Amino acid sequence: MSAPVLDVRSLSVEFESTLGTIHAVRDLSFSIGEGETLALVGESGSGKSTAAMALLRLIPNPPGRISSGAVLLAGRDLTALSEADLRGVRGREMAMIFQDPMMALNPVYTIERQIGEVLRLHLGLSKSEILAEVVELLRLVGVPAPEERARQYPHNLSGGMRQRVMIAMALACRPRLLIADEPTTALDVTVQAQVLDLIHGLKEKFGMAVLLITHDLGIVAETANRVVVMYAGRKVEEGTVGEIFADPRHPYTRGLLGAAKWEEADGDLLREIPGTVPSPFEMPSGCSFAPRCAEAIPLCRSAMPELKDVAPGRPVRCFLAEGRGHG
Amino acid sequence: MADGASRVASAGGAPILEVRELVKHYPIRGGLFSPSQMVHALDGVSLSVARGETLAVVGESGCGKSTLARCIIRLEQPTSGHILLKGADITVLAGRPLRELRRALQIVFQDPYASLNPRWSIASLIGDPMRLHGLAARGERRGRVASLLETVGLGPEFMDRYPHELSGGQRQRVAIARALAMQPEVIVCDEPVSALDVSIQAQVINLLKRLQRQFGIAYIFISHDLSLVKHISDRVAVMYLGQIVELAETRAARRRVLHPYSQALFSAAPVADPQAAAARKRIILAGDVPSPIEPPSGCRFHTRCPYRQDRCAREAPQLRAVEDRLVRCHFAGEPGFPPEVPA
Amino acid sequence: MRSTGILSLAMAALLAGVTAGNALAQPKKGGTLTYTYHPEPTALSTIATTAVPVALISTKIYESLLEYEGAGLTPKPGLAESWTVSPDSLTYTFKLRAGVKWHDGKPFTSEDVKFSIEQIALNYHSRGRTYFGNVAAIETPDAQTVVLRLKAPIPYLLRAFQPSETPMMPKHAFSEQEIAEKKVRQARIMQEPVGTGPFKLKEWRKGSHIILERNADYWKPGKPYLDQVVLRVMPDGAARAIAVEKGEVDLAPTSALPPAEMQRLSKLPHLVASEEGSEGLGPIMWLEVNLRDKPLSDVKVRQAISMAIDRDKLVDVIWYGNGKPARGPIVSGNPNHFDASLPKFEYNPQKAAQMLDEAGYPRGAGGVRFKLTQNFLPYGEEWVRQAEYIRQELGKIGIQVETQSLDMGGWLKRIYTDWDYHFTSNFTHNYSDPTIGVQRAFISSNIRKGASFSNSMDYRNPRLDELLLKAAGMQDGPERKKVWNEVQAILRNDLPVIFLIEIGYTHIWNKRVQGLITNGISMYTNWDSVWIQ
Amino acid sequence: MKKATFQFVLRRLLQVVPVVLAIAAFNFLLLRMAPGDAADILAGQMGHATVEFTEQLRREFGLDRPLYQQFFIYMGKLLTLDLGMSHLQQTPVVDLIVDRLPATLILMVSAILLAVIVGICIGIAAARRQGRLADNLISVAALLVYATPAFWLGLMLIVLFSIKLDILPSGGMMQIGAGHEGLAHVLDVTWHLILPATTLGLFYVAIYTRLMRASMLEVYGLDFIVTARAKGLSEGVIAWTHAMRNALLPVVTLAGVQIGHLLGGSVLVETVFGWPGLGRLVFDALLQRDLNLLLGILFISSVVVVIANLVVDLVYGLLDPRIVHR
Amino acid sequence: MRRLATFWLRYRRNRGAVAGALALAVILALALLGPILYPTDPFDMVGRPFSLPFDRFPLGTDVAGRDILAGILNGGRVSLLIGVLASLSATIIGVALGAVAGYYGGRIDDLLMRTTEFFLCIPSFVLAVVLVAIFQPSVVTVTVAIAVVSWPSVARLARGEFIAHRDREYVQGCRAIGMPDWEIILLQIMPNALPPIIVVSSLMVATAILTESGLSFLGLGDPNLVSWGYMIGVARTVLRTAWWMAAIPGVMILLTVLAINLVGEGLNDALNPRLRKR
Repeated sequence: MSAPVLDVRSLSVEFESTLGTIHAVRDLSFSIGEGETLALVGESGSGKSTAAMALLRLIPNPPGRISSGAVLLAGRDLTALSEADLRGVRGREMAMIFQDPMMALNPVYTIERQIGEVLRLHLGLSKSEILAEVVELLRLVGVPAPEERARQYPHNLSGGMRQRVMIAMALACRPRLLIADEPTTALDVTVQAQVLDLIHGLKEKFGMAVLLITHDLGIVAETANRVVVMYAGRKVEEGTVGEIFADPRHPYTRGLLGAAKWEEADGDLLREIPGTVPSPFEMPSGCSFAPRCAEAIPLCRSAMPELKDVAPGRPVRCFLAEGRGHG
Repeated sequence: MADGASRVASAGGAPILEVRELVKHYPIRGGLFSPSQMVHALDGVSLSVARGETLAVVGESGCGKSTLARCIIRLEQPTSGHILLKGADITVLAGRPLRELRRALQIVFQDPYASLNPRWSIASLIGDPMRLHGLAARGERRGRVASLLETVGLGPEFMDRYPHELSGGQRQRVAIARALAMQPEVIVCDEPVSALDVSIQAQVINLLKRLQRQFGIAYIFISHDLSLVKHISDRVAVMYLGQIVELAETRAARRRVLHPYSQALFSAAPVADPQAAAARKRIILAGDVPSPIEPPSGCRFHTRCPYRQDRCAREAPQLRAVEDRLVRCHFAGEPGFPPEVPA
Repeated sequence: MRSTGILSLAMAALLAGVTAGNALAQPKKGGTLTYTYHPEPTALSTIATTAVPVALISTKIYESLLEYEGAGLTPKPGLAESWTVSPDSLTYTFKLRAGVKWHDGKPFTSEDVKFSIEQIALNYHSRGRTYFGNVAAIETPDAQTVVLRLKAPIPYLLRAFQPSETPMMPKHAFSEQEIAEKKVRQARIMQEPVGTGPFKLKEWRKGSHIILERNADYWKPGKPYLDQVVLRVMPDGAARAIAVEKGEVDLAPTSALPPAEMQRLSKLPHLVASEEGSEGLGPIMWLEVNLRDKPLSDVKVRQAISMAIDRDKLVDVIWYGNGKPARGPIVSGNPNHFDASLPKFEYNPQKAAQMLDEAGYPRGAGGVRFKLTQNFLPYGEEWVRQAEYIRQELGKIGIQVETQSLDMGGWLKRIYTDWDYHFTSNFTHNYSDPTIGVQRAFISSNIRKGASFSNSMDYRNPRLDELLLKAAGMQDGPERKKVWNEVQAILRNDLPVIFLIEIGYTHIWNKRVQGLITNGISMYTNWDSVWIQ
Repeated sequence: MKKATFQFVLRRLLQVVPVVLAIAAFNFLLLRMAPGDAADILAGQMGHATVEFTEQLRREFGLDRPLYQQFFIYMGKLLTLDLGMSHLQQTPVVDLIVDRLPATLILMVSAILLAVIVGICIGIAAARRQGRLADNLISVAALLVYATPAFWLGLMLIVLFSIKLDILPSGGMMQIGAGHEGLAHVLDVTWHLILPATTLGLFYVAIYTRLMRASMLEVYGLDFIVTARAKGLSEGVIAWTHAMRNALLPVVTLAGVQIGHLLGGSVLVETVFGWPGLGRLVFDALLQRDLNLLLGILFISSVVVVIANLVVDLVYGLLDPRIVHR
Repeated sequence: MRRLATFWLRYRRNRGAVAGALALAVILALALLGPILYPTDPFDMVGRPFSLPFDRFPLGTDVAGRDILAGILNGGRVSLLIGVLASLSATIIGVALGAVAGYYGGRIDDLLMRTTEFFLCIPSFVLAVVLVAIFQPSVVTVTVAIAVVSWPSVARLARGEFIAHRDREYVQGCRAIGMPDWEIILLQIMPNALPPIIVVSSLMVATAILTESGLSFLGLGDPNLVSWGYMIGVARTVLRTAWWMAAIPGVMILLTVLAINLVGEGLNDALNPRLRKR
């Protein structure tokens, strides 16, 4: 594998609040290569979306800040860039699409203007070039009648079309990395399939790296190459899709998979993870998953396990992970 | 009519709740110069559910499944059609009889953050139904609330808390306890877990299943999550643009579906298994769901159907028995239809 | 000074004082005189209304037969060159000036005079009947001669020809129909005035200003001196004061400024303040008392109330020294009719309380003898202050007063139509003769519902009625004065109203304005001799 | 689109007719409850007037008829847009209003423009510096201005700028008698407009500053701002295009509601500055019981409010493409 | 109790609001206790007019030689009374009508909307002036007039809130358990709809005080009572001679209105559920 497109090293993000500091992301490292899709999986509050926002330095400051770590995009550390230089990266080398395409598009501007903005800013295209390029981009993402759609406003479009527009906007400068934050959660199943298909096809076509953020293991199974599982701000397990689904090593991953595979529990009760995600203000001592973990040993409640490779490229944050293969 | 199909159509045994040809149209107010329009939310939906049974209603947003739920528990007045509870027509009830009816028919909403009034304590939220229906004297009420909380897996210590102090899963348990307080025979579950975290969903689904076994409650389970539906339901109704397009036993539907829309829907649902995902072929439908204001002529699915014929645009298919189920398609039941692998 | 009736010396002295250091200044032609008053006039002729703002401006446009000198308003020639009065005082012959032209160029004739009296003054002017009710006939033997034949003597007839009271209107400007249907008020001339005066209308921007410009064809050669007279409408008193102070406005006539501001402005070096020049109006203020019910029907109670009010303090504090305590119904500035021997009203709250005890109104719970409702004339701040002061003072002698605020419409209705009040402040003008300004308020025949500024008190005194009617038919002189003296004595004793103060009309002007004060109605003269330095 | 807008305007106007007529009827009946009438006042103004004289006036004004007759006569005339004659001035009410309306409109429009433009700019500036010193200062200043009675402020401004500094006129709408024409006239009026428009506008500047700030902060919390940032747009561009246009919507809505308030506020400001507008006329007409004039002004002002609201709606439609005028 | 405590926790975060509450408390205390502690009658001519503050009288005397401090203390009572009563009545009327219209919609709603449109079309201050002038100025008419011109905005707000809430799931849930409408309106929606209404009506107190002062400025105040607006009205004509005379009550109004606004903002922060989620 050549040098990764994105290399995140020990990234930590904090938020100040009146009740204390929230460590939303702690010591997160991962990398994505060209043409690869990495899925960042976790429940709400796991820090996956915060991590994605931190990559583009879009964490509102105050109250949030990147407290440590580095984000290397093609070898360049984004955390060290000036705000102006950073703007040259955003939208050009690294683009992002969001969960709710209705909210993510400005309701008062036309599609053409919103996509065109990127083209003018980063590529310096002229007015007529912009229109042609916008139409081309819309065609690329499968928007029917692109000339007409370009002149319309977001509210004229359906949810799926809007997400296609978002993708077109993200792809306008052929970025090296596309961050897709829950890109299909707000869409219907049949449309979700269309959009995932589209992202996959475009990734192949342009050789982008894709960071897919999702809570849906079904989507992970269908689209990702590698998976990073997060819990309470930390990475708890990483591996290829095959490894994670076939051989989950962390009890949380196992719990998630169990809860997701409805069909395997035909007629019976599902395997459930008891309890709830801990509040960021009341993090348990020791392993943050310990209170919900059926297999926890006393050590789990007193010390936080480190990530340990159980196999090459297979780090797991669990005292019991080793020696437990294929359980 | 095939034997299996008749069983599917009218639920096993005597239905506790029956819906006949339910229609709901919403007017959209027109202007002075523009005619008013109608949203066809429901167009002739019929189904039934038996004691202790779970009937799932699936479909994408805008298919009318939530309207169906609200019509059934009489939060909205259907335009036409009938709703029968234990054989009695409850479509036109009002006032006291309607309130009596409420006891038997309850609902659990999708969003546990929105479905509990943040101003009241858990005890009064769960105690309200008892108070309103005189189910427990004032003195007994707290005891009853405590035991209901126990039933849904929460301790009595929750009684004096407020909804905002609870997690999503806990709130949904409270919502279920509130419905249970009426000792209902049918609960309409409107996407009860879709707002919850994955790890919590299983808890709530398990709770619902346990309660069903314990009290013999019938569920009408509205959802867009096909894998969940396949897991929990006994029968499944697939809706598209205000109509049921396929109604089958879940067991049978898991094997195969006959309507092209059901087929696309089921194939589009992601499966949490990379190998299976890689192996299977997905049908990716073109376009979006058409507007329910002006539904397509003929078969409502024809604009997106990969197998459409000229006839589909002209002639509206009826819901008819095909093999062991009901299907609304001209060609269902023909040999090799729908094809296993799309063209 | 004013009581001498000899004007010229007094006037010269006054002018000298005003133009100190510049005593020999010659009148200069040109310039604009800007004055401010509020409210804005509703018309440009006093036949529609005689309200102060209207009279202030219309008198520059319209003239009457005579002009006047001095505080006592000694008649002198105006549009009438000369006049004669028959020995029996029943025939007045006026010789009109030749060559006088209306603003539209048509000649002014005796027909216009006859028309102005018969059709306009008698029909439309609110005092027309008082002035000319006893006129039997008006003859116009030729274009320059007018003869008035009377049924009975009119003692004040020669003072009736003031421009605000009997303005000469051009007959030709009215259509037959307007006259016949009594639609004079809607006539075009009401908005586009045509007079004989030294100024004519140039521009009227409603709500903002009125500009009068010099009448080039004015009949007095070389006059007027001013090019323009401008009225600036400024609704806020403080803003008016500021404009005067800044010199944006040259003149604030007839107490156009808040009294407190007048006191301050009068001390500024570039401004002059004077109460002179309004003697012909004779403003007087009193508490009008409803005599229909107890306890106010009891004269002792009224006398006690009168004694409880410190008029000096009232003048001093509420009116900022603007005016003087009243001594009776006739203002002390009226040289012809005022009884100068009258003492000031006594202020003695202890005695007042004692009188109430004697009258049978002992103090009750909380020291309250009885309760009264007070109204006040809605003319502005000071009237409210005064009401507040009176409430406090009467409270001290055990009369609990509640003040009720009404606007002009409500006040007029309540006082003069409903007679539904206990007491209220009121303010009237004596005008040039008590028969015009005093008689109306006290004569019992004027107890009529709906008649404003009439005898609302229900005061009936046959002796007084007799005296008033007698005075109305006499020529001015010592005999008539004796009658008025008795009237004043009766009213001072009966107190059908509680005379408070003679409010001075204070005019404030910039020192560059010259020749403003000329007689007892200085602001209602045509200002043809006013000039700007 | 054009046609739709036209239809929208037409429909709105038609809808408003009954409201405006109802207002006229309400006003008529309300004002007739006031004791005294124009004849009383006029007679009173003349000093002593006889009963006959007052009755004659009343006949002339048509005030002697039964109330219901007066009402139907008035409403009937109103339908033909005839506002009748002013009792006191004996001039058609329409003429009087036409004389005064422009002044009020100039004052109101400049005040609201001032308020909207300045308020929006300051509001945006504050929102971009949320929590910092500049934001706090702006917020405090806005609150202070918001709490200041307008008439009091007007007087203080006169004291400062007109008396102490002597750089602005203390009142009036133009230099009287100067006879300026064309541009000179416009400049003259502008010169006189500064203080009254500021007095009337400052309060609304405070309102719009606060509202715009809050609205901007709300918009800043929306996802499309994150999208804009992710595209690489600068904060300035985001604030003045993406955020502002959306944040304007509630501000514009408020502007519509405020028109009526503004008219009310102009009563006080016109009083203080001697501005020859409708605001003061309404008060004088009320005190003089000039019924027709008063009704006419109230009628016109409700029409002004209605039209202003319509304009606001149209502006809203321009700002927000989601609004479909149906 | 606990909810009160959490409310206070949230409220306390806004320092301006705390300052405003303190200031308001002081003003209220002065208005309530002041006339008892400083019993001079505000209408008594106790000295020469225009005496300077801190000379013989703490705040000097007014145009008629009356003690300004006595006026400030007594006037606060009237201003606040009018402000609070007018806002309270406007709120009660507005909420009642808005709630019914918003909850039921349909004809009732149409009627209310037409009515509020009606009021929006009449400049509110002008209407207040007309009402007070016609029915004679007194505390009651001023209060009623202010309430009459204020309720429509509350009604609109309440209606909006009720429309926003009536189809929420918790309301539907209440209907589903057979709760009668009045109980849903009063006990379920009302507590949730009230916070923005409380905020608006607290701000309305400030507006009402300003309106009262505007009316007094035009000479339409109760002549028997001293209010701050009345005091400005008294002093406005002598602004040049004695600016402090208008400034003192002006500053009192400003402070009170400011304090109320700060409290209103604090309430907004503490009660607004939208902000709370963040």
